[in-house]
Amino acid sequence: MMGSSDIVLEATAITKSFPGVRALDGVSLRVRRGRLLALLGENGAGKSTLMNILSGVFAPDTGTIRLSGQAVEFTSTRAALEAGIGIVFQELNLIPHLSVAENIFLGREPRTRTGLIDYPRLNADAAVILKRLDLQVPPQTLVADLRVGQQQLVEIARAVSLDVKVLILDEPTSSLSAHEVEVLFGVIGEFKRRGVAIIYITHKFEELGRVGDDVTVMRDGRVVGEGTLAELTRDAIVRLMAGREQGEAYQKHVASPTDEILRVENMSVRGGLTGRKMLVDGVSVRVCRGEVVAIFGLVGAGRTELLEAIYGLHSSRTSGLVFMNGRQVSILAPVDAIEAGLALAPEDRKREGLILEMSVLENASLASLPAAVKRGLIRPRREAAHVSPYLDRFRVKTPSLGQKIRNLSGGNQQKVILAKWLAAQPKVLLLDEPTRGIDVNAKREIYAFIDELARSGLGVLVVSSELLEVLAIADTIVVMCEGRRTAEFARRDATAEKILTAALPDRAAVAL
Amino acid sequence: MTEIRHRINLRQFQSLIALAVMVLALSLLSDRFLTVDNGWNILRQISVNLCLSVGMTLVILSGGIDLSVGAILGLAGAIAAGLLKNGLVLATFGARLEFTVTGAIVAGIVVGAAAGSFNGFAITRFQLPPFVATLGMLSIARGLTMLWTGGFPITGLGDRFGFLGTGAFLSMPMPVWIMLALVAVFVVVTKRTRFGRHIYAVGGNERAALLTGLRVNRIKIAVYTLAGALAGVAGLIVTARLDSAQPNAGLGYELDSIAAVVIGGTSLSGGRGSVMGTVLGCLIIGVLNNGLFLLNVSPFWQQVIKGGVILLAVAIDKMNVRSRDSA
Amino acid sequence: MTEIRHRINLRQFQSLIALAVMVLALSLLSDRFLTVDNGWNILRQISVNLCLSVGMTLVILSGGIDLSVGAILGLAGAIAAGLLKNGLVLATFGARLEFTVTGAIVAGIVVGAAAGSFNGFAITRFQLPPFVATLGMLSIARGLTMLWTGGFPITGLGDRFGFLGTGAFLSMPMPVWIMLALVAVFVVVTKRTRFGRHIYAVGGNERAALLTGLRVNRIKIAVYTLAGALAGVAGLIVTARLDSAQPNAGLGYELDSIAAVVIGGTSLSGGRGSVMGTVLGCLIIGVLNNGLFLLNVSPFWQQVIKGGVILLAVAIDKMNVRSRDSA
Amino acid sequence: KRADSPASADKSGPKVSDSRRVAVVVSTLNNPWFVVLAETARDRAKELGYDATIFDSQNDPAKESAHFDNIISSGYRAVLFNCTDAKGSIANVRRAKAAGVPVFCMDREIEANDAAISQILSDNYSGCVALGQYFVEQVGETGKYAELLGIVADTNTWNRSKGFHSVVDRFPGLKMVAQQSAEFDRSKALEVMESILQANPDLDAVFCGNDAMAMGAYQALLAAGKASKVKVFGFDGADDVVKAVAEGKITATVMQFPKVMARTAAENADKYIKGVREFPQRVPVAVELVTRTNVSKFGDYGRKQ
Ligand SMILES: Nc1ncnc2c1ncn2[C@@H]1O[C@H](COP(=O)(O)OP(=O)(O)OP(=O)(O)O)[C@@H](O)[C@H]1O
Ligand SMILES: Nc1ncnc2c1ncn2[C@@H]1O[C@H](COP(=O)(O)OP(=O)(O)OP(=O)(O)O)[C@@H](O)[C@H]1O
Ligand SMILES: [Mg+2]
Ligand SMILES: [Mg+2]
Repeated sequence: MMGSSDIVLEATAITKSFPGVRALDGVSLRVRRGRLLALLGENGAGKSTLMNILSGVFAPDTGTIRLSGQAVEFTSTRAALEAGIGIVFQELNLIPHLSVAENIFLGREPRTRTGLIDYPRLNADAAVILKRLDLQVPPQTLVADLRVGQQQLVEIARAVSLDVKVLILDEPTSSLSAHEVEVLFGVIGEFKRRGVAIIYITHKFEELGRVGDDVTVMRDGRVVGEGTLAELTRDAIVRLMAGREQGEAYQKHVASPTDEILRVENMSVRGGLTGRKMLVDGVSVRVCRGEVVAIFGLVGAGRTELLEAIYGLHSSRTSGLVFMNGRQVSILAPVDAIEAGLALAPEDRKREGLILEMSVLENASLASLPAAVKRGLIRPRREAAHVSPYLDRFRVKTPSLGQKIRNLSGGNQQKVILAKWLAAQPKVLLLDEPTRGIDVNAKREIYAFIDELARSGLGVLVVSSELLEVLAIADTIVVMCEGRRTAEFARRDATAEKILTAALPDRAAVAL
Repeated sequence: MTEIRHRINLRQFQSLIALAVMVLALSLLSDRFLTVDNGWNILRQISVNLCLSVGMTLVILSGGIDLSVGAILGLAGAIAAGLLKNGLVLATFGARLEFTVTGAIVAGIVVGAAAGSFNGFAITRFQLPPFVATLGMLSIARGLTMLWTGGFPITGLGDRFGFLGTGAFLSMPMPVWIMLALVAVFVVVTKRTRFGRHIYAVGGNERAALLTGLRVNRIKIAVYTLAGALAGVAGLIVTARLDSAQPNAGLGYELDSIAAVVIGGTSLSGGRGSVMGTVLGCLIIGVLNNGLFLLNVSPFWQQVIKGGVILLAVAIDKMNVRSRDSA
Repeated sequence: MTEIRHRINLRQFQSLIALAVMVLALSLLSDRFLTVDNGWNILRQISVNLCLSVGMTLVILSGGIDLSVGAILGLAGAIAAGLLKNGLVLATFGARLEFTVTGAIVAGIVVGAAAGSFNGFAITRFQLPPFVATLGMLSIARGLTMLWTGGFPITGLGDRFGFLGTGAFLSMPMPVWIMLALVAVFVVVTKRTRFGRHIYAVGGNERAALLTGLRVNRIKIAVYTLAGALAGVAGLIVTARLDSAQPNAGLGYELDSIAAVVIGGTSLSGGRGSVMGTVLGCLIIGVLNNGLFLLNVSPFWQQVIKGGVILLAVAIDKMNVRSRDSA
Repeated sequence: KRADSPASADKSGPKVSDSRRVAVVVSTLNNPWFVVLAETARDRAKELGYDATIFDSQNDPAKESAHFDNIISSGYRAVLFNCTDAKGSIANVRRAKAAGVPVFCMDREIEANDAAISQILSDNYSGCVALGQYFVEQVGETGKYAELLGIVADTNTWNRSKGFHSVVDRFPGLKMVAQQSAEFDRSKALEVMESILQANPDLDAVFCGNDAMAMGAYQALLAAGKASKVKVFGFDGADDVVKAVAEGKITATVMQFPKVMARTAAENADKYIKGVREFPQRVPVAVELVTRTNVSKFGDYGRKQ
């Protein structure tokens, strides 16, 4: 063990309550110079809340924070930042209509002698950082025009540009591709060498081996285990997180699907600024009853666009045919898709999936309200009775059904969206990155659930950027690259190498 | 779960307290204030604004805004009055269509609904920002009213039509009946029907609503149409009360109505608020106006005081919410 | 990247096209339209609205709204005129403070800024929704104007003060100079200074701005203060032009100003838009008003046409954007 | 240097134009009385062979100012003018004069003698003096009354109020228990009156600054069952009020003669264009008290033919 002089940041006995929830209950945490502390825990364990307190977003109800031995009380993130604590939040915090460069240096823009912003320098400085992160967009691009993954990199770029003693990364890789994660780890390594302490929250253990040093595990607002990464095995961590013996390892039921439900033929989506670029280029996919089809690809491969096109979101610039149960259907808007038996759980849940002002119950029942209606009126008890089984099945962690969904942890929000769709009893589920930001146990639950759904006769079309996930859940794997379908594997033929080769564009293959 | 219920009620409770404080203060300052008669006065006086504001609540909940309600009020009133008085001359047939009172009332509401649905179409099909679309409609409806009336009031509409504004049933004034009925209907609609839930969803996150399969455009058109129809009803009440359709009726009412909605706690960014809140907002404004007149405050000071009280009422409200949130 | 730049420029280009079409149509319809004189007329006529609208643009960009600009315009004009004419009687000292023209001008702007910063405080410290806070201020400022003037205009302010409204320098009218100077300053402020970019940030995503360490409250207070000060400038121009401070000057200007901003493409939800867009918005409205007069359109029809043209202009604008998006 | 309209001001002397265009600039069209004024002026000018257009200033001197700019730069021959403000409009008239466009005021005066060619005026003040006298006659020398003011920022509001009070205030037994603004608006008047009645159920009379408010006040009294007890006084001579006076609903109003004023202004403009230069600066058009006894002589915004 190291001496206490190494401790940069120390939080002691922090408690924090929200109406109806005790999010943190006497949590203590120590972070050391030049080391990466991995903070692990199930969805809703209180990780983000703790980070919010360390970075000055909330004041703790009780407890103290010491920075380099000095007691500190932050009244704002600005104060925390000035003291040397930087954070990349779990949720994106960008200004959509400012440029990438402006977002990175927001509040710290370089100025010329006349007091105006020095744009050449701003853009040049940003370009340097973007290069370090291998994010290939011009610094002048508006953030609104970036995809989620790219936006997340911009957030990281902002943190990278800071001069901090402690850097907090709350699930920074949830929408990054493998290559981007690689780059990020390079940057983290650099930070560690410079003596910066890092707190790193993730649900992907696989990543930790490369960069992690220490581990703290939280459950239900308490710390339930600490140690170095070397001491703790993956199984031990998962046990600590769940507070129970780990369930059965996920075992996929092997399907031999025959009945086709959904067939997409030659789907193309025009797009880009000129409208000439093909975001999706002649992709065909087939999903059978009881089958899980996964679409794998690197970020920007056009998978989201494909799902959205099937769902009728881009009808004006889409060409291609959709068949349900062998009959062609015309899908011009999501309503048509839903009527045909499709359901889409989108990638960006805050922006596209949730009505943040509504309660958990209202969000969950939105797609299946008729079931709660009797003689023209919504009956609250019916409504609750209708959606509760689905929420319970996902073990959504919420103090009550009336809680605003805004106040749920990210993972739990995702579960509510899934519950919403299952309550609507679709025939084919389209899932775009369904386990982004979801903890291991919940992830396993979702896998098991996908499997169960498939067994009960649904077709599932999943988009995922996680190779292991794809290999675990899919019966059929379709690989996309730059808008085109490049390969298809049956489950037993698929290997990681084959899939990756198909997913990489030629030039990237050279770079790797 | 029960705790949540609790909190929501408390939230409205705050506006109620602001209202209660005002009522208390006024009762102490004027012995005329707390009388049955004056109660009816206040209710009658807020009835028009409340009609408009119920529709405005729907629009604002859905994430929009409607600047044309005052102008539609004027147009609907003028057309109903004109049809009742002069009928409709069908030049091509050389005939004149006579209108009964019921016919004129229906016509007024239909005109309002039509103007409203025009708003809805402009907003959904042509993607105009609601502010611009309804501002255009404001101008158009005002112009049409002037053209229809030639700038002169249409008066002498008869007792049967006047009953709508000045009559009483079971000793409750008709405008109050209409207002209470509308409030009751729209409280249920917003809280207990799919359509109501969908309005909140569209206002809360339009994209998510779309992805969940809501017919966002239809919902919006319906909301603006309802707001127009309610403005039509308000126009009928105003006209009936005055026994006269004034060409400039409803001038500036859009701001009064938005104010009532916002003071009632509905968020201008949509998805948050309630019809009951709007009722409280209208009552706060109505009681304040009535009180200032009862106390015979000079018209110059009235404006200053009114502004100050509104700021104060909402500020106290907010402070309570904040302190509870962080408690 | 060039593609994106491209798009931004194209976006403004659209409003420009709408404007150009209007100018072309009017030149064909009236030989009086495209004259130097008439050009100055239009510019002078939009100067007041543009002053207000530049401030309004800042407010709307920051995610707020300001309903009080018209009332502040009236108050600032009245106070400047009153001080210039009668000085300030300091009762306690038994003295009277005389004001020079410059002194009165400064006083007018300071009054505007003070009222604006009061708005800012109400919005940040007391968390009032901007709509409510500035609505309260509207009422208060109107009342104060009445109290200050007693309901009577203050006239006979002299040529030196009048120069601000009616004078010319290098054969360009003073109001046009002031307007151009303000536009130039605020284009630079919004595009090239930290403060300006931070306004966009606050309006685009307030929470993100706060978490990134921007002093959101300060920025908001500054924005409302500027809007108030600009309303003060507008009040001085109006007063100087009429050689008279009217107690009801600026009535209803808030809607005109918001309309110009929105027609100019600035989003009411904040974070998106530009001062140059607002200039175009003001020009579109100004040219339209001017054109309708030149064409002898009857006032009743004017309203209908004006509403229709605004709908059309923005709809065409939108359609172009959409078709390019989906092409 | 004063050069408001640079190009035209540089040319010395008035622009000579052969157009036949005449402008009618009216303070507001939101009140039928002004619609009558404006439309009569326009129609008379048309009869005289001109091309006449109505401009609506919407009670805003700044909008009025914009109208004048447009009128001056597009070569109108004359302006028939109903100003928004006695003082605030002077600058506009002077500007027109400098550019050689003659201005003829109707109904409302501007407080300058050297700007307009002539002013055909309705005397609000003395009309209300007469009304005040009749008020005392009818109500008696003791009693309680309320006053409904027009738009408080409007000069005519105060001219009327002052004329009225110059008489009534001499009788200490007449007590004004409420003075409120109903903004010249019928429906506001109805509401304000309801509240005033609440505070003062024993009211004897109400004086209203215009006829729209008188009708609104009457409506409130009717609803409260006090129409026969409380005497209502208006001002303007609007058609429905003249009728109401005949029916005994409203005690009295003051007839202003918008049509007479409008026609005279149009005719004067015609004469001016034809070369006549001698006009009296102010031509008062007498206003007349309309009561139940003489009401049969009035109608249609003037005296019956
Ligand atoms: N603002 C809030 N109001 C009410 N409850 C909240 C609020 N923020 C968080 N919570 C609750 O606090 C608990 C902890 O949430 P937190 O976001 O810290 O979890 P987390 O460990 O980060 O989960 P995840 O891995 O899903 O991000 C949850 O039960 C959540 O519902
Ligand atoms: N709104 C947009 N405007 C312009 N281009 C876009 C937009 N959205 C996506 N694109 C482009 O379309 C292509 C496909 O994007 P898409 O989001 O479908 O990829 P993806 O495979 O789902 O990646 P991710 O894992 O990030 O979701 C990318 O090249 C992206 O740059
Ligand atoms: Mg979290
Ligand atoms: Mg995607």
